[in-house]
Formats: sequence, C-alpha cells, structure tokens
Amino acid sequence: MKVPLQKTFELPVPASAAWAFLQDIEAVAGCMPGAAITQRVDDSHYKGTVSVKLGPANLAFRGDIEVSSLDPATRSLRMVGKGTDTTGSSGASMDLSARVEEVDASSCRLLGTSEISMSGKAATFGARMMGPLSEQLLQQFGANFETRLKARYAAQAAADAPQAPTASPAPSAPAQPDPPAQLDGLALAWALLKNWLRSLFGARKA
Amino acid sequence: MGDLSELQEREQKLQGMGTSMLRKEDARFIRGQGSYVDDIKLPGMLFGALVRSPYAHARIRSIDKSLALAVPGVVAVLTADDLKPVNLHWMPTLGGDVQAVLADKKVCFQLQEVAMVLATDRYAAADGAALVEVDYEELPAIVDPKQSMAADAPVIREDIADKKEVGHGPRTHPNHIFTWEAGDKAAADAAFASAPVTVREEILNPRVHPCPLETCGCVASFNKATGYLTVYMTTQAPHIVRTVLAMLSGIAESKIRVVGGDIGGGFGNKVPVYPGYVVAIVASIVTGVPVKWIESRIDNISTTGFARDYHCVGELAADTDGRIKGLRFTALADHGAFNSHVSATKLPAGLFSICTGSYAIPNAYCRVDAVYTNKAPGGVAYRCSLRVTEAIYLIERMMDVLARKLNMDPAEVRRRNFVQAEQFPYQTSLGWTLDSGAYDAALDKVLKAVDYEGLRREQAQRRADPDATSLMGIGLSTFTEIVGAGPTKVCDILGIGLFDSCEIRVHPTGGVIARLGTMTQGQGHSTTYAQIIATELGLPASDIVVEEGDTDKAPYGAGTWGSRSTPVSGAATATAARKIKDKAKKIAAHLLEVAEGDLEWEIDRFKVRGNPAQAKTMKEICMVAHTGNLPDGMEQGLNAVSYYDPPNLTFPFGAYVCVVDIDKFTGEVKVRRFYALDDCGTRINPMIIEGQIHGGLTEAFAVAMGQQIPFDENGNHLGNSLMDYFLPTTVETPHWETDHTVTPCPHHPLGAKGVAESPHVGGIPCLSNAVIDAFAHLGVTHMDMPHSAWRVWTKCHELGLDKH
Amino acid sequence: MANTQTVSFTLNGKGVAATVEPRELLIHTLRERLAHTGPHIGCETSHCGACTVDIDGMSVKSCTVLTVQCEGAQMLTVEGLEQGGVLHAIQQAFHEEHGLQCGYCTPGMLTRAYRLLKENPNPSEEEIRYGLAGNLCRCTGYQNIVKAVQSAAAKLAAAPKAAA
Amino acid sequence: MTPAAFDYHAPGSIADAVKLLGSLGPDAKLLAGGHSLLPMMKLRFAQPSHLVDLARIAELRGISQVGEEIRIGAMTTEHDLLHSQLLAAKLPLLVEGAGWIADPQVRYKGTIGGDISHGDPGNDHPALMLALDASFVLQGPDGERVLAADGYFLGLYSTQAQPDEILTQIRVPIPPAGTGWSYRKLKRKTGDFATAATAVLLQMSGGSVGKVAIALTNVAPTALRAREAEASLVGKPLDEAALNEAARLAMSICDPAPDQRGDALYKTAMCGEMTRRALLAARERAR
Repeated sequence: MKVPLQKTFELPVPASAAWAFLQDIEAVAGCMPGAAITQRVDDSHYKGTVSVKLGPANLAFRGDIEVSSLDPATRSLRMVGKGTDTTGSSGASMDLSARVEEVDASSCRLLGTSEISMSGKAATFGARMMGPLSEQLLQQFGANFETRLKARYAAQAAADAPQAPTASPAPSAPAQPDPPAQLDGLALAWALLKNWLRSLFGARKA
Repeated sequence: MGDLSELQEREQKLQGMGTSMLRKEDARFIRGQGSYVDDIKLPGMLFGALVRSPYAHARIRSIDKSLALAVPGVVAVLTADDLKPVNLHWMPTLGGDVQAVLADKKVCFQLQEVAMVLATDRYAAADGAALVEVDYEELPAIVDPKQSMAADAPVIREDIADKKEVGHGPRTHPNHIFTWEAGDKAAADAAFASAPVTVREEILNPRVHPCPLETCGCVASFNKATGYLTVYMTTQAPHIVRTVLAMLSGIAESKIRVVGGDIGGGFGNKVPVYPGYVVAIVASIVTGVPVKWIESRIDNISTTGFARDYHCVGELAADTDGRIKGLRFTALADHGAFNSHVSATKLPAGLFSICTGSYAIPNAYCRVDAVYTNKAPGGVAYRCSLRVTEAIYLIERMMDVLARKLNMDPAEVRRRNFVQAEQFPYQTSLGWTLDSGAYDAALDKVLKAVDYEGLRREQAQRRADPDATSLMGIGLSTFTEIVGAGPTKVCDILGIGLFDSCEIRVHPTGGVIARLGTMTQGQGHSTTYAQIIATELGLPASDIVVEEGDTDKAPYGAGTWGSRSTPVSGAATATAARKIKDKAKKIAAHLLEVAEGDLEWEIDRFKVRGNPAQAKTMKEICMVAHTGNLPDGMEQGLNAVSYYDPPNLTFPFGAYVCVVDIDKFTGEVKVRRFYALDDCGTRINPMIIEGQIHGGLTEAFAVAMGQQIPFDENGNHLGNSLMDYFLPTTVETPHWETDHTVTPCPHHPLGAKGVAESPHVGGIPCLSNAVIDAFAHLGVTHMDMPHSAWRVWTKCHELGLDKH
Repeated sequence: MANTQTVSFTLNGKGVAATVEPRELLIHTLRERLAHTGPHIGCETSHCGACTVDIDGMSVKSCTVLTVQCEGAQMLTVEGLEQGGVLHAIQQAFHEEHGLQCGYCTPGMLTRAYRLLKENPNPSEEEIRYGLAGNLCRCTGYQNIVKAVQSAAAKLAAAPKAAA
Repeated sequence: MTPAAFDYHAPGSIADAVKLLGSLGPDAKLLAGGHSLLPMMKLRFAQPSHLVDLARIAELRGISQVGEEIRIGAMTTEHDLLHSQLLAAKLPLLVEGAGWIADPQVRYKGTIGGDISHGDPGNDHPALMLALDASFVLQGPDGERVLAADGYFLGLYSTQAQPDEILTQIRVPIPPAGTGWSYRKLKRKTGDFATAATAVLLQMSGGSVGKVAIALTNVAPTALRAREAEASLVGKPLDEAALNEAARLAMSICDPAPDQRGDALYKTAMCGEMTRRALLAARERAR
C-alpha cells in the first residue's frame, strides 16, 4: 500500500541557508522522527534505522538510503529509503522529495512530497495506522527541520559575526547538539490532539 | 421363506447401505482423542518455522543466519543453498512445472518460503525466524493477470524464461503457462453468426481459499540407521504424496511411509505437496531427528492451495424461443507464481469442459489461458473437482443472463434446454458422456416444494411497492456435476492412473478389516465403506474396521478429493467384497452339497433355492474358510483386493432454489430460504449425505457472500487472517432444506455417485443468481462475487435505491 | 529458559503444575506439556474457538490466554466431559445428531456448548446460534450442531426426573 | 504465532500496579482481557518487555450504584455487563452494546476498561461512553484524576491516559427514567469490528426530542460525538426530515479509514443509516 503526502513548511531563514542544511543528509535524516543514520557508505548512499511506535504497536526498520538527485539550480533533493523491519516480516520504502523555494531575502519555504509504501505484515495488518502515521512523520519532520535549521543558522551567524577577533574560527559543527527527534506515543498523541481540536472547530468537509 | 420381522431384524443388524448408521469415527472425536498431526510428539523432535518474504517480487541479495543461530534453542537454519547439495531446492509440481522449495535467488509471491529455522520448541523457532536477516531488492509485481502478458511485463519466472512449454503445450510469453481448448470453434462461431439472440457477460470467480479448520503440517522422521522415512502429514492423497517424495528424494518408495492420521478438513487444500513438507523432510534427513512443521492460519490462507481466480467471459447464442444453439466460454486463469495447480496430466484446465452443464447445447467451444502472477501458487479444487465450480458457475449464471435477455422465466429457459431423460447416455458437444439424469423431474419437484409461482408473485408485488425497504431475489440452479476421477485413459497424475483400491480381509469369526487408498477428512469413510461391505457380505457393519491413510497398510490409491471416494473406492469396495462373496458361495455350495447355481443370497446367508431350511450364514462360512473343509484345490482365507478403474465419471445433479431479501440501505443479504434437491444415485448413508450437503451449502454460502483473497497493487495481502477472511458462524449461516431424487448411476456397481461437492458447485450460482435476480428488473445482468454488504450496497447506491 | 514460572491449576479435577515462560500460551501448555490434545489450534487470532476450554466457569479461547494467568484456576477440557465412563449428554447428542464431521472443531464446540447449557438450560435456536458464534466449523454447516445442543438440553432436562 | 519474551507481573492492588508501572518504564504494558494486546503480540507488532496483569486486583471488578451514578470497575468483563441486573435496569444501552461485542468467549475475557484504554476507534465502548457522558477514573503516581469521556480519545491507539496511569473505574450518570436507547452496529460477521455503529440516548418531550446523545463507532480515528446532529434534533419531532438531517450531520463528521469492510463512501453512508436506525429504535423505547 502507498500513502502519498505533500506538505509545505515556512522557514524564517534565507533560502541559501535552508538549502545548505538540506544537503547535510545525516542531519536531515535525523529530522525524521525515530530515524538515524548508522553508516555513511559514500556521498549519496547511507545506511540507517527508523523506528515507529503507535500505541502498543512498534516497528523498527533498517535499510538503505540513496540520494537519487541533488540539484543546486532548483535547490531540490530526492532521496529514497528502503528497508525491512527487524522481524523480517514487513518492508517499507519512502520516496522523499524536498525543494527550497525563496520567499524573500530572509525567509523561504520547504516543499516536501513523500510517498510511503509498505509491504508485508505492516501493509496487511497495519494499513489503517499508515495514514495517521505518515501524516505525523512528515509533520514532525518539518518541525524538527525548522528547529535544527534555525539553531544552526543562529550558530553560524554568531560564528560569522566579525566583532569578536579573539574567538577561534567557527567549526563547521553546530554550536550545540541537535535536539533529539523521535516519534513516540506522547509526541504523536499531542499532534493528534491538535488535529482533533482542529477537527472539532475547524471546517470539515460536508 | 423366513417371516418378515425376522428378515427385517437380520437386515437391521447389518446396518448396511441405506441406513443412517451413526458414525463409527465419532467415538474418538467427541472425547478429544482424535490424532491430528500437531498432536504427534516424537522423542527429540525439532520444530521448524519458515522465514517468509514480505515482498511479492524481489531478488534476494543475501541471507544472514548469524543472529538467528545465536538464539538459545535454535539448532539450524536452512536456505536454498543448504538444499542444493541434495538437489531439493526445487521440486516438481502436480501441474507439470517446478516450484522453489526455498526461494532460490528470488521470491515471486508474498510470504514465499525463504528459510526454515529449526529449534527445540516453537517459541525458539519463531524467535529465530524473526532474526534471519534477508536482504531483498524489491521488483515490480504483477497482481492483475490481465497485465501478465503485456509486452513490457516483468518476467516472473526467470528460471524457465526460455522454456517453450511447461507441460501443456507451447508458451507465447515468459509469463504464459498454457492455452487449452475444447470443442469446435468454427461450429460455435457459426452458431453465433446465425443466432437471433446472443448474450455475453464477463464473470469473475475470485481467488478464494478452502481454509479447513486445521492448517497444513507434518512431522517428518528419518531413521538414519534403517534409511526409513516416516511422514505424518495433512494429506488427502497419501499414496501419491509418497510417490512424489520417492521421486524427489531418491529414497525407495518402499522405505517411505506416509501416514494421514486424522485430518481436520481438507476441501482440496491438502492435496498438493507444499514446500513446508519438503523442507521438514530434508531437515529430518540432515539432523537425523524428527522435525515438525505446522503452518499458521495466515500462512495457510496466504500460501497453500488457493482456488479459482478464473476471469471468465461467457457467451450464449439462442433462438427466440430460448433454445441454445451455441456456447463460447473463455477464462483467463491466474495460477500465481508457480503452476502447482492440481490437475490430471491431460486436463490442464481440469474438468472445465463440463461447462455445458445440464443442457443440450449443439455447438460449444471453450478455452483457458493460464498465466503467472506474483501471487501464491495453487489452483486447487475447493470442494469440487478441478474447475467444475468455475464451469458450472458460468453456465448457471449465463442461463439467467439469457433468460433476462429473452424476458423469460429462468426456470423455463432451463427446462427448454435440459438434456431429456430419454437422451441418456448423452454425449455433450465438449466430449463428456453424461451417464444418467432426470432434470425435469428434479426441477418440478423443487419448484412445487417452494411454491415458485407464489414467490414470483410476491417478488412482483415487492418490486411494485415504492415503500419497500428491501429487494427480493429468487435464484435457481439446475446443475450437473462431474465427479469421481477417473478413468485412467483420460485421468492420470504424474503418469499414475486415477484408479482406486480396496483390500478386504475377513477373519474366522466374521470380523472384517478393509483397507483403502482413500483418505477421509470428515466424510465418514469408516462408516460408509463398512456399510457397503455389510450389505455385500452380510456381516454387521459394527464389526467391519476401515483403515485408510497409512501407506504401509493400505493398497495404492489416489486419495480423497473430487468426490471420488464413493464413485471409485466405493466401487472397489463392492468389487472386492463380491470377489469374497463368490468364494463364499463356492464354500457354501461345497458345505451344502449343491451346485452354486442352486444357491440364492438372502441378507446374510446363502440358502438352497426351494429348501430354505438349508442355508449357510456368512459367519459360518467365515470360520469354514479357515479350516480344511474346503472344496478341492481351494486355498484358505477370505481375502480379496480390488483395483477399480472407473469406465466413466459420475454425474450427480440437483435443483436448488434460493430466496433472498436485500436491505436496500445497508446491502445486507438475508437468505430467507434455501431448498436443495440432490440426486447422487444410490444413497449409502442418508444421514451422512445430508451432513455433507449442509456443509457444502455452507461453504457455497461463504464463497458467494464473502470469501476472497484481496491484494493491493504491490501484491500485499489485505485479508489473510480470520479477521477478514469470511468463515460464516452459526449466526450468519442460513437454515438449509434438503430433498432428493434417486437416479442410479448405470455404470457404478452400487449405482452411487459422489455427493459432497454438489452443494458447493450448485449452491454458489444459486446464491449468486438470487442476489442478482433481486436487481434484474432494474436492468442488472451480473454482479461479481462476493456479494458482501458493501458490494451489494454499492450497486443499490449506483441505482439510487438507498434514498430515504 | 531464562525466565520461567511454575503455575499450578486444577485440570479436569486433577491438580497439575507446569513450568513455563510467561509468554507461553495456555493452548501450548495443555497440548505439549500436559498431554491434553483435545483442544486444537485453528486460527491463532481468537476467531475460531477450536481451542476453547472452560476456566472458572467461563468459556475461554486458550490461544489468547497466558498460562501464567491460570494460577489456581479450575479448568475443564473436552477430556473431562466424560464422567465415570459415561459420556456427557452433549457428547452423546453430537454423536446421535451427526453434529461433527472432521472432528477438529468438536472439542471446542462441546466445551462451549457445555457452558452454554449450564447458563441457559433451555435455549431457543436463536440463543444457541448466538451462544456458539465464537466457534467455527467448516464441515457441518452448524444445522446438526444446533440440533445436538437442543437434544442435549432435552436429555439434561429429563435426567433429574428420570433419577427421581 | 507466538509472542516475543517478556516478564510477567500480577500485582494484587491498584497501588502496587501503579508502582510497578512507574518502575518498569515505557516498555511495560497493562494486560486486561488480552484479546487486543495478545493477538498484536503474537503477530509481533507489539513486543513489550513487561506485562502487568490487572486480573488479580479484585477492586477493579464490579458494578455498583452510588447515588445517581453507576460505577463499573475497569476489569469488569463484557459478560458481566451483559448479565448485570443493575445495568439492565439503569443502563440498558451498555448491555445492548456489550451484546454486540465479539463473541461469547471473548466477552468472558474482554473488559470494559481494556476496550476503552486500547484507543481503537473500532471498539464499541468509546462511543457508548460518549453517548452516556461517562467519566473515567485514572490512577497514577500523582494520585487520581477523573476525566470526561468526551475529549478522552485522541486518535488511533491514543488516549489522554499517561503511560504511567491506569484506568480503574468508569462512572456513568444514570439517565432519567424514560430515556430511550439503542446501539446499532453493522458488521460483516460475528467477531468483527463495526463497519459503522451508532449509540443513541434519547429523551422525548411531548412529541419532540428533548435531549439526545449520538455517538459514532469506527468512522474516524476515534469514536465521535455527533454534536451537530444532536443539536439539529432538539425540539423537533423525530420525523423523516429530522432523521435525514441528523444522519447527514453525523455523516459530515465521518473520516473513516478504508479497509476490507468498505470504502469511505460506504462506511460514511452506513454511519448515517445506523444513526437513523438507532434513533428510531431509541424512540420506540423512550417513554
């Protein structure tokens, strides 16, 4: 089964900064809730893990990530992750495209499209979980992306500031560790609560 | 002549044919003392769990066993590479193809067998199976058989991509299996060209599963010292399986023992040889200890022995009076990833050519194209002979379609086309010889019993009522079945003819042991075969022990499927008994010092014609047969074995009526009445026959109303547990009314025909016709099964019937 | 096994004990450790009822109960229905009414019917069908099973009178 | 199918259970009737490290009346609900609802608290609880809190209960005498979740609807209270037009996940149909 999704995130940083961050695959992958890069094979190939949890259900996938295209001209990136769960009975793949679009000199937006495809047990028994789950995955990805990007942009700006001659040159590493990202029941519950409130008060289809 | 009550008493004591003898096999089952395969526990036995593919189509890059082997209790992990040295990583199928025992470099359907983990108990085996790391490269899957032969379709079977044929004639595409035809196409085309009325309908028989309550499994035990292999397994055909195992393993057939034991239902699911059995056997040979493999329910529905998946097109040509002039039926058959469907060698589409049904159709042509898809292999006969349900569903549906086109009552169209009683034996235009039938009489009896005209009046009123909240449908089915495969000149599997056998031993005090090549799975063979022998030999059925399913004990036979036990083995039983009776008669003549011709048989004894006081009972003869007081040159003993090669199949038939009420607002279908008249010729045990009909009708109900194995576009299963797969409970199952006529089979020694499958084959179109008839006045000619509430409501909604 | 517990309960009137991992399902303990193979495994998702046993007066699907949950329980399986060599009325009725074919569902069906009749000694056909809806049978179409339960109810109702 | 290994705990009191849950951390799961959790564990979708079995806690079981409220212990089984004289007299909606759940064997084991806590929109009690204006007592390390059913269900498998809290009791105000009730459930077969189901409590006033509660099962990520549908009925006779409008409004909040039971169109339509039927049946019973 396939779950396609599209989302747009507004980012309060220049497009160039967002694009720079987007190319840091390990950091970007780290924005995916429950995901981590475990090995860098080469510039465009990585190995990683993703674990998702929903109520009593949990699934952990391990697999390969390939950056299939990276185009500075359009500031766009496409990566494909594929993996099998740790019990060998489910497969998952995520085809993620992201593009940075300039809004003005100090802000931009990130346009994300994802298609999650499930195989095996997860597709057979977990189908009804997949809609809410992938919605949350992408939403949290966007939130994490923004948080980390802003942190890095701020650190970079501070490091680049000329008024402190005694300061050592800024290392390329971020000034502080990226906040942890994971998709767990609580975070998800929160997100769902917000959705639920929106569903109560927001406009619904007739 | 003895007095009547004395004769009756003697006859009743036998509990022979025609009596509703209570079943002998019940004694152990009601005490929980059946012996099913998972009940078997042998010393040192290991448990095997299969690792299965989550993908429908993928290449296997590598398999890492190390984590699994580290699990406490795990003894070994077997993959295709481990089976290669003994050349058992592939096995021949009953359909003339080969099938991967464990996936060799690639998987072709979801949950395909990839590895087996052997452990000291089932928990450790499952833990190990979860930790076998398989690196897959997913490939595009073909789920819809209509896409299989597309020019750019992915090749599913790379192992045979270059093979010009797989057992049944030339292939035209790497995903093509065979094309099979019957009849005279030119004549059929000519009939269509000149007929004033033609109808055409696309009709699907969806992929379903027989789903017996017990899943498949085995315990394989190879004795390294003696070289003997014993396999306890869920099989409907132990002797054929033993032959296949001998061919596969190279072990002498005499050193292989297959034991069926008690089987928790089969319905066709337990005919084939599955990879799980083979891996368990290899595992036992490798480890030298017994190995048990038991399928889970999900694996059972997903991987072993599905049925149907026939995508059909039906066409009939008729004159304006409704007399059929021509028939053209075609089917695209989805056989899954390996052609492991169960068919006789010469009949790749089984008995599909019975599709002219009960009707005299002068010109007919049928064709089946079988293709590979990325779905589980199979194509078993689910409570029918192979492809008979598909054939009869098509003709019985098309009869309704034709009736609608002609604006004629479906009963009348059937009547106008029936093969008439005086036409039997009747040669159909597709080559079968229908041996006997009385179709008009059966239909008349049923229509009268249900007050068919009254029902049609009620339906007319309902249709006219604008406030009616429900629709009423009346379904008919006047089917002819074809069972009892079969004559060896047309029917063989792997070259072995489909005869069957019975060996009878009569002991000095009159106790009898009968051994047969069939395998009961609930049909009550211990009882019915005993009743046949009781009547034939005049010995009480209670003292007759029937043994089946142990290849060391029973004579060779093809097993129990396709309602063949009574038509073939029942006949073998009668002929073996008659051999004994002939010898007994010689002994009686010798004892009474008369010529054999002076003797006549009376229930349980031979008596001298005209001198009834002079008689020898069978019991007396049994003892004498084991003494020295025998005719000159006669050997002791009263034993016989008979191998019966039937001259023809048998053709049971029936007339069914079903009345349904459909809730317009939910789509729920309520079966108000189902009346089933069956004619299976001579009736051996009426109680068991009725039980078989109840069961068959219930399985028909399940298929028509809810069963299907659904997939998504990637070949993922969407409903393979009992959460989704429809097995009706007491609450959903309708009440069944049964009736019968008796038209004995002219070529069977007892006049009997098979029965257990008729209600399934005849019941499905009857239910479907009822549902569709409810919409007939609105121009609906066909709706595909299953008629679930959702699908039926969708039709109501399309037609605007669900408006309040 | 690393982490095991000894569980004691009464099975068909006899005290038994089994040492099991917490994850062991009751059906496996009964069948593989305690040699009671009457209850069967049919679906593993608690839909079919072939594994039904009676625990503390309740019909329970033993594939969905952990053995460790059964400490101190009073348990009855199909093997315990026959008393002193005399079949229970429900066993006799299934035989007489042809309420079984392959026999696989029969132990669960009998155990469930036993409890149903204890709770409702004179059930209507509808109540029988509702009361047996947790037990699947693929062979009989249920019609004779319903008849058997009706017949057993009648037998049980008559029994005390006959004794009096 | 077998579960992965775990440790088993069977505390004898609520206090012990809360303590255990706190000390074992997030990989501990509560075991009630087990008919949702154990199948998930057998499929190895759920692999908790610890199970805390609530079955030995006597205080979690039982049905009683306190003032104008019915109190039901969370471990009270569906079978208990179905056979309770008190409920039959005071909360017949709950009895009717319990009768639609699963099958006899599952009802002996399945508990009202487990059904609520699982957070599965296919379960029947959430909608029944919403219709009955129930509240839930949660015990946690910081003591007890009582939450209304309305707002308790957050999403699929997600409720307001924190991982270290235990649902101990369900409190239901007794509806006024003469209140009509109905739970209408469409399902494919015995043992199945609802394709759609609707719970209704209805008080008639003269010939018009006085007060009505409508709650929906399995047509959204959680059970839903159909407030707009309720509001549309108040003060009106329950005629065709009112039924149609209430059904339309109930359908307007449906967002069902398509599966083998039906697509969104069918499930939504069935929600409307069950709503109509439940309203009509409740009116028959209202006095």
